[in-house]
Amino acid sequence: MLTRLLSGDKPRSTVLTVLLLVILVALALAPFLFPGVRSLETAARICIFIVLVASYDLLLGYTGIVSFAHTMFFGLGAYGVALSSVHMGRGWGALLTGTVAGALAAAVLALVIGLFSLRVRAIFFAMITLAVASAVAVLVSQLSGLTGGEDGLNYQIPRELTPAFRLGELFGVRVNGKVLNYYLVFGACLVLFLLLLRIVNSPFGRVLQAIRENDFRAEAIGYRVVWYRVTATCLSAAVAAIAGSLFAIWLRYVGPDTTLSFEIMLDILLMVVIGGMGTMYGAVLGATIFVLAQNYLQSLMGVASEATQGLPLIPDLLDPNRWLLWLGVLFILSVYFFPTGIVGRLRSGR
Amino acid sequence: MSAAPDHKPTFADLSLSDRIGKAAPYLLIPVLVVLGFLAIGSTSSWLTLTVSGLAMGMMIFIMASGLTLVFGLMDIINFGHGAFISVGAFVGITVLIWLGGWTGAPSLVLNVAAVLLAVVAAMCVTGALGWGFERVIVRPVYGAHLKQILVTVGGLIVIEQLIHVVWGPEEIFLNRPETLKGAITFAGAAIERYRLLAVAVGLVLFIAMRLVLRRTRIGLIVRAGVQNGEMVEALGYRLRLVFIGVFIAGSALAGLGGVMWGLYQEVITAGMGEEMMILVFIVVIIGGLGSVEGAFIGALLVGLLQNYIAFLEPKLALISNIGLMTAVLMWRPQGMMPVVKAK
Amino acid sequence: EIRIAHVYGKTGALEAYAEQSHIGLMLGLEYATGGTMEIDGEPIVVIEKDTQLKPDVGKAVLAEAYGDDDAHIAVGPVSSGVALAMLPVAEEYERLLIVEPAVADSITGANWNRYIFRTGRNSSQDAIANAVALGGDGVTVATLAQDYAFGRDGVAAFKTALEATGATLAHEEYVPTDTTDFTAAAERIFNAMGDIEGEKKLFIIWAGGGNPMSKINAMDPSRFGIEIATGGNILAALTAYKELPGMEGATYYYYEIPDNDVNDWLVTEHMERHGTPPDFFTAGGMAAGIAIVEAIKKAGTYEDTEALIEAMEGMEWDGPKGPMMFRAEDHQALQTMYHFVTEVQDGKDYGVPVLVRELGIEDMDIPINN
Amino acid sequence: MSDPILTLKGVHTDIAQYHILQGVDLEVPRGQVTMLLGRNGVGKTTTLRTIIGHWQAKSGEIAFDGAAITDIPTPARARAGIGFVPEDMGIFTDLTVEENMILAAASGPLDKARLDWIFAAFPPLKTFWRSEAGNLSGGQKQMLSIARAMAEERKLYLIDEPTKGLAPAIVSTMAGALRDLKRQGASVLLVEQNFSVAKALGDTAAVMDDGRVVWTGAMAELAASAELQERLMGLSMEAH
Amino acid sequence: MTRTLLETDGLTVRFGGHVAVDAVTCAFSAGQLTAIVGPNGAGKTTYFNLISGQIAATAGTVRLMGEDVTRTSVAERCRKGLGRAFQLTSLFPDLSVLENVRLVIQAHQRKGFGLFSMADSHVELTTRAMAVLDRVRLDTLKDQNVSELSHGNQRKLEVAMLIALDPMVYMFDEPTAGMSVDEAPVVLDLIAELKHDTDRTILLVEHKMDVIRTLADRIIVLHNGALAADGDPATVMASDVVQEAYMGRELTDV
Ligand SMILES: Nc1ncnc2c1ncn2[C@@H]1O[C@H](COP(=O)(O)OP(=O)(O)OP(=O)(O)O)[C@@H](O)[C@H]1O
Ligand SMILES: Nc1ncnc2c1ncn2[C@@H]1O[C@H](COP(=O)(O)OP(=O)(O)OP(=O)(O)O)[C@@H](O)[C@H]1O
Ligand SMILES: [Mg+2]
Ligand SMILES: [Mg+2]
Repeated sequence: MLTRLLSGDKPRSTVLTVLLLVILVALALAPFLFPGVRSLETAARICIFIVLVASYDLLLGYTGIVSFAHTMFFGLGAYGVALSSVHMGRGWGALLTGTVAGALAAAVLALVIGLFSLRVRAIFFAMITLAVASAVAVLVSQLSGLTGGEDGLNYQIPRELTPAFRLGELFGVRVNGKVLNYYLVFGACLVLFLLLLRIVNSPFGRVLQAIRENDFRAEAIGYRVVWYRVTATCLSAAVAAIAGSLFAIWLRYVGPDTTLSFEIMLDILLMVVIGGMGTMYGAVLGATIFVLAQNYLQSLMGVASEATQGLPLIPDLLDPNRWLLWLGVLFILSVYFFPTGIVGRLRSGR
Repeated sequence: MSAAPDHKPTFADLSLSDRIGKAAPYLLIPVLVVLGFLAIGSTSSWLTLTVSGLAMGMMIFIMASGLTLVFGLMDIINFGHGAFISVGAFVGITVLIWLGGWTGAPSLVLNVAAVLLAVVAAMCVTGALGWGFERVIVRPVYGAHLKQILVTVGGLIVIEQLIHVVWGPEEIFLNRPETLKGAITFAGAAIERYRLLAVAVGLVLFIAMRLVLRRTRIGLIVRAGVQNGEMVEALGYRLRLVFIGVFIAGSALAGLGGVMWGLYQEVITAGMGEEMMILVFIVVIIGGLGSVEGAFIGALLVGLLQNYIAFLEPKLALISNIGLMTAVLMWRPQGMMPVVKAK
Repeated sequence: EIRIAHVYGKTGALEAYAEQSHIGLMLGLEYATGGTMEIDGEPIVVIEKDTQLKPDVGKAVLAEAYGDDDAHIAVGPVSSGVALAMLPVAEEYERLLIVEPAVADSITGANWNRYIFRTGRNSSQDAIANAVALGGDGVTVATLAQDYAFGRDGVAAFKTALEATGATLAHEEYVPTDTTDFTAAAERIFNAMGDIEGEKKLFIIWAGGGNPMSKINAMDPSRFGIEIATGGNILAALTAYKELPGMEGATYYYYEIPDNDVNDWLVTEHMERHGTPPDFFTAGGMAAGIAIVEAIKKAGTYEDTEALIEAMEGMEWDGPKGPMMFRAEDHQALQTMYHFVTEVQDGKDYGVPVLVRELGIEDMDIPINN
Repeated sequence: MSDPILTLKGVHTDIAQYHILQGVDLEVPRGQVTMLLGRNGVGKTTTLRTIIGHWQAKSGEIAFDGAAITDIPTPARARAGIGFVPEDMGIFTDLTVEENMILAAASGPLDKARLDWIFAAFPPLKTFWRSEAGNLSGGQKQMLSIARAMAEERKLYLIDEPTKGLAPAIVSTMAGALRDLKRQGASVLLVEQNFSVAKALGDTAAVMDDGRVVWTGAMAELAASAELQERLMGLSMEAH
Repeated sequence: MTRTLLETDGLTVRFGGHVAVDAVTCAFSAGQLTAIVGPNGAGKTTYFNLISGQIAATAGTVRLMGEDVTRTSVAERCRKGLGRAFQLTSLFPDLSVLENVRLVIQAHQRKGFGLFSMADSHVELTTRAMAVLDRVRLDTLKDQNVSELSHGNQRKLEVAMLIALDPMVYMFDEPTAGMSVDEAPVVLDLIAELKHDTDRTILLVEHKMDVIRTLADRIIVLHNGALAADGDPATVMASDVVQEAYMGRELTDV
């Protein structure tokens, strides 16, 4: 049963199993284990990024396609929900319409880009996605009447999902709409993740790996490589869009900086690589660690800086305002120490 | 030893289109200039736009030249290049501010000498930085593009932050040396003096790079080394040294680009290089990886097209570069005159 | 204890502005409490939160400030995009958010809610002040702005106010936000303005890097009799003004201009503690700090948000920029602006804005848009 | 007899976690062609790669021309006078044939006379001198790989399965070229699966099995003894 | 007469000015093993590439079982029954030996787009793959990563993948190059076995004369891209073109 749920792709390392379980439990019980606005925010973000990163890994790790447009798909989903909520008014119907429309739009756009450019070299696809993504970003900023431009959109979601909706107390924690919202995000993400896990372990997933390894031979044994690549791109885009919709539902705000920026694209890349490319579990670890670092590095540094007060230079470097410096160092070190990602490291037992 | 039996494959004549194909990229620039003239109509505007577009192209080329070596030839996606541009600008501008006496004097000789000193200082610092960068950051990830993107972005962030630590978070505004200010006007067209300097520097650099890459084996060693480093070593070359050398050269050129760009912008920020990275990548890619000529033509095309389009239809200026890239890649997926095949 | 959260982009591209803003806020609190940092015996605690210039982070840390840290009043942020994302949070937690120095009109316009006050100027105020400063009968103006909502709104506000002065707007030029080469834009403007008779001005509305002024000036607009004009800026950016002596515009602050006690105190203290004169955003931060203390004193409470809102609507107070007032309708602070002309002065390596005339609150007609 | 040009003593090599060479002892006499034979996967290629330095020997000693080279890097080994033709040919596919050859002559410009000699053995290289090496046919690539090693005078040539994919006519000119090398005083260590080539060219032979050299002796002796062949390489008469 | 499975008609390709395959017209019928010989660079591999679709013809047609496939893609031709092994080994390096073969069988059975089933639940694929590995004696290495195989074993796997594909037209490009003297017979025996199936046709590029002598029913000679000779082995081998251009002198004569 469990094997079927995991599609036969077991963690294959005790430490990894333990880590995954810890993450699962922590996320599942986050509202009760870590009460507080900040921690719930972090937990939801982890859930969403796990799915986003996993969907990117389907493309990058499994199919060997480098795309810089993943945030664009993410954004499509987010703007889908935002626009439908703005125009249809607050309601569940708006959320559903927005999500479905966003996912469809993402898949169609991916189809077009893919058919257009996946026949040629990898770098061509990478550059085209970069071009399309920046064109979309420009468009969003230009169509400010519709999209709110640089400023983004604020909108309302069903009351049941906001803190105003109170349900009483459980284990000493006030359960409100926000908690419900969290569980919506968590549940959807869990399902999406398991779905992705199944896809990569299906016959289709194996073909993707073959294509990654040697597309020339894959074609020669009868796989129509372009179709597979395009399908993978569409799937990955649709899942990213759904992740975007969840993000929009959670945040109740979308803007270019939160969904479309190149910075997020780099974050996704880093999460994939830290976690380990070509394994879905890598996405879980990568996203969790990175989001935690992003959220708590600064506070941590504040503490460290206090603690080292009096020493020369060190408190300056540990100044919370220099957290980006350490994030950069983290980028470098993680690639250094986890060349095959954390999962690769754990699996090889070293 | 016996001679092998004769073997004479059949050769037919090359078709005309094959022959034109080789020269086509060179023709693009005159074609574009003529099209620009037809579309713009006013001679003085056209002249202003063309000269300043070419000069802008030269500045872009100066910044891209280092990347042609590092990304085009060595196949390293180095986002740190952006940080080197910034560092180059900061070092160069600092030197220029020290030499306030020279830059403030209305003497071309003193002004250019000050700029030269600034350039030398910037290139030394960025070259040294490049050396450290290669040793610490890039070396473990040769051949792995994604990891290169990540570590070098890490490096980029770190260097930018260090710029903040050293020079403070404020942007630095400056004034150009006296004789490089203002414009020369003739035939109703105004051409900034500084752009003329940029044209000179760009041309010298272009010729120098072509000579070095044509006359020495370095280009060959690097290209071969990227494909099969083991074999290059088995032929007796110390590939590591060559790679480090080329990387340092690329970084130093980024420093040069930084000084030139900083002087053009007259305001420098830690993020200024990063902002140019996409454009610079586009130039190298449409030029064709590893090709100095390609990057040169690509940069000029970008410069000209940007100006023409911004004049004719400002709305489209936003996507002129991206449109150019897409068009070139549809025409030649490997870029205009690739030396190295893209993967 | 009174908990004030300063939620602003400490890290990221606008780090320099953020630092000024924080110094200003602290000085404002200090000044208004007479150095005690207490109001009626209650100590003030300032909590700092970093938005990293990201709207989603801004939202999260503001919620954290209200929810986890139980802040009574929040101040910030630097960037308009972040500010807009933060507005609903204030509403959700029913706590005050004093926006400083984000400028987007819609903060106190379309996206406003009643928990939002703004001590900073909005972009209409800037544009209108400049229109009032530049306009006049027989003057022809062209604008150069960035091609996005901020730039277009600014020009629209500028245009309306300009027409009231009798001047005409001959040409609007928009260029992409990241433009570095202004040759084409300048050519277009020259072509549009070249044949017009009379006084000709080119007004530049620009946010962020790019420095279009020097570049256009290098193309010698005086050939066509065109003068460049623009608003005020931070001290560092005034370096670029040095090449343009005689240039006119309107600004909300330059430390030598406002003539009042608060500013005198600010300049002295700032010189003493930091060795430099106070800048654009220092003044803004200080105005916010003073407003908070005044409001709490006036309301007599810091916990009852409703009482605070009531106290603040229509409240008048003195800041370093001069007298200020929260308009009751949209909670936007109205303030004095200054028409300046640039001068090159010995010992200053930047172009110094020198006061031409003060534009009082009543001189500018700032529309209410919420 | 003079001292051997190359000696391996108890060389062990690991590839990742696998222990591939398990104590190789081997001598290559000066001025001779030494055949390195054995079944697929016994470690012949690994031995050559260890000699040139592409795999680092974990223990043991490698001496070349009287000096230990165990710990020096590959380029230094090459410059000491070792030429290498790898099993996968190691062609620089993006470069032209000419550029491949220019690189092969590491110490100076290409020698005209030597080039003519190479062209005589491998005429297609002349025909396709300016073509991209990646577009050559399989056999032509093999020729280029050998030609590269011969572009300069070397003391020792390590050649891994040079005849695979070569037409018989070229095999014989190649054999001639190797004899020329020998005549010039060079030594050759040659891995070869084609037994008739081995028979025709080899002076001495070493047979490997399971990461060790299990037999050494004169090539003639091995060629003459069906029993030896059967025992060492699983060669049966009828397969041949 | 037996059925013609594959025909080429005036098949030509030019690279720039170089005519690598020059108007080759030839038919291959079921139950036959045709050896293609010729000097290096004669155009044998290029001829294969044209047939299997890796490169596009400048002129001429390729017909597979009567159907014109000149414009169809590589994958399409493969699905129609054209199987190809490569001269320069082309495998999926980071996957296991078993997975390499299993992917071929999965392609053959058109199961590639199974999105929601578990790959490992398709037991029949594994069983068949193991059977093929058994035949080439790679079964003991089934879990090895392909990149870790020695050259000889990679060559064997290359052949195994073609056999797993079970095509109507087999095309082998120097299958035994680099295989040791004791291993080559395993592969050659396999090819001999394939000949028993009289529905299929086999094309074999090979430089080893003894192999050709034992296996071929027919030999065609390519020289400078053109068809220089075609006929039964004895006649062709004796012809002048072959002797001169191809064989040179026997090694032992030198
Ligand atoms: N990169 C590698 N990683 C792991 N194992 C390897 C690697 N390369 C080779 N091996 C293993 O080392 C052993 C020896 O390989 P080697 O290539 O030296 O054999 P060989 O004698 O040259 O065989 P062949 O005649 O087939 O070329 C083989 O068992 C092979 O599987
Ligand atoms: N893509 C290509 N571009 C240019 N020339 C090519 C290309 N492919 C092959 N050639 C040329 O075509 C000729 C025929 O090559 P091919 O690979 O068919 O030879 P072959 O008969 O298989 O030889 P071998 O026995 O050496 O494998 C060669 O001279 C080669 O250089
Ligand atoms: Mg071998
Ligand atoms: Mg061939």
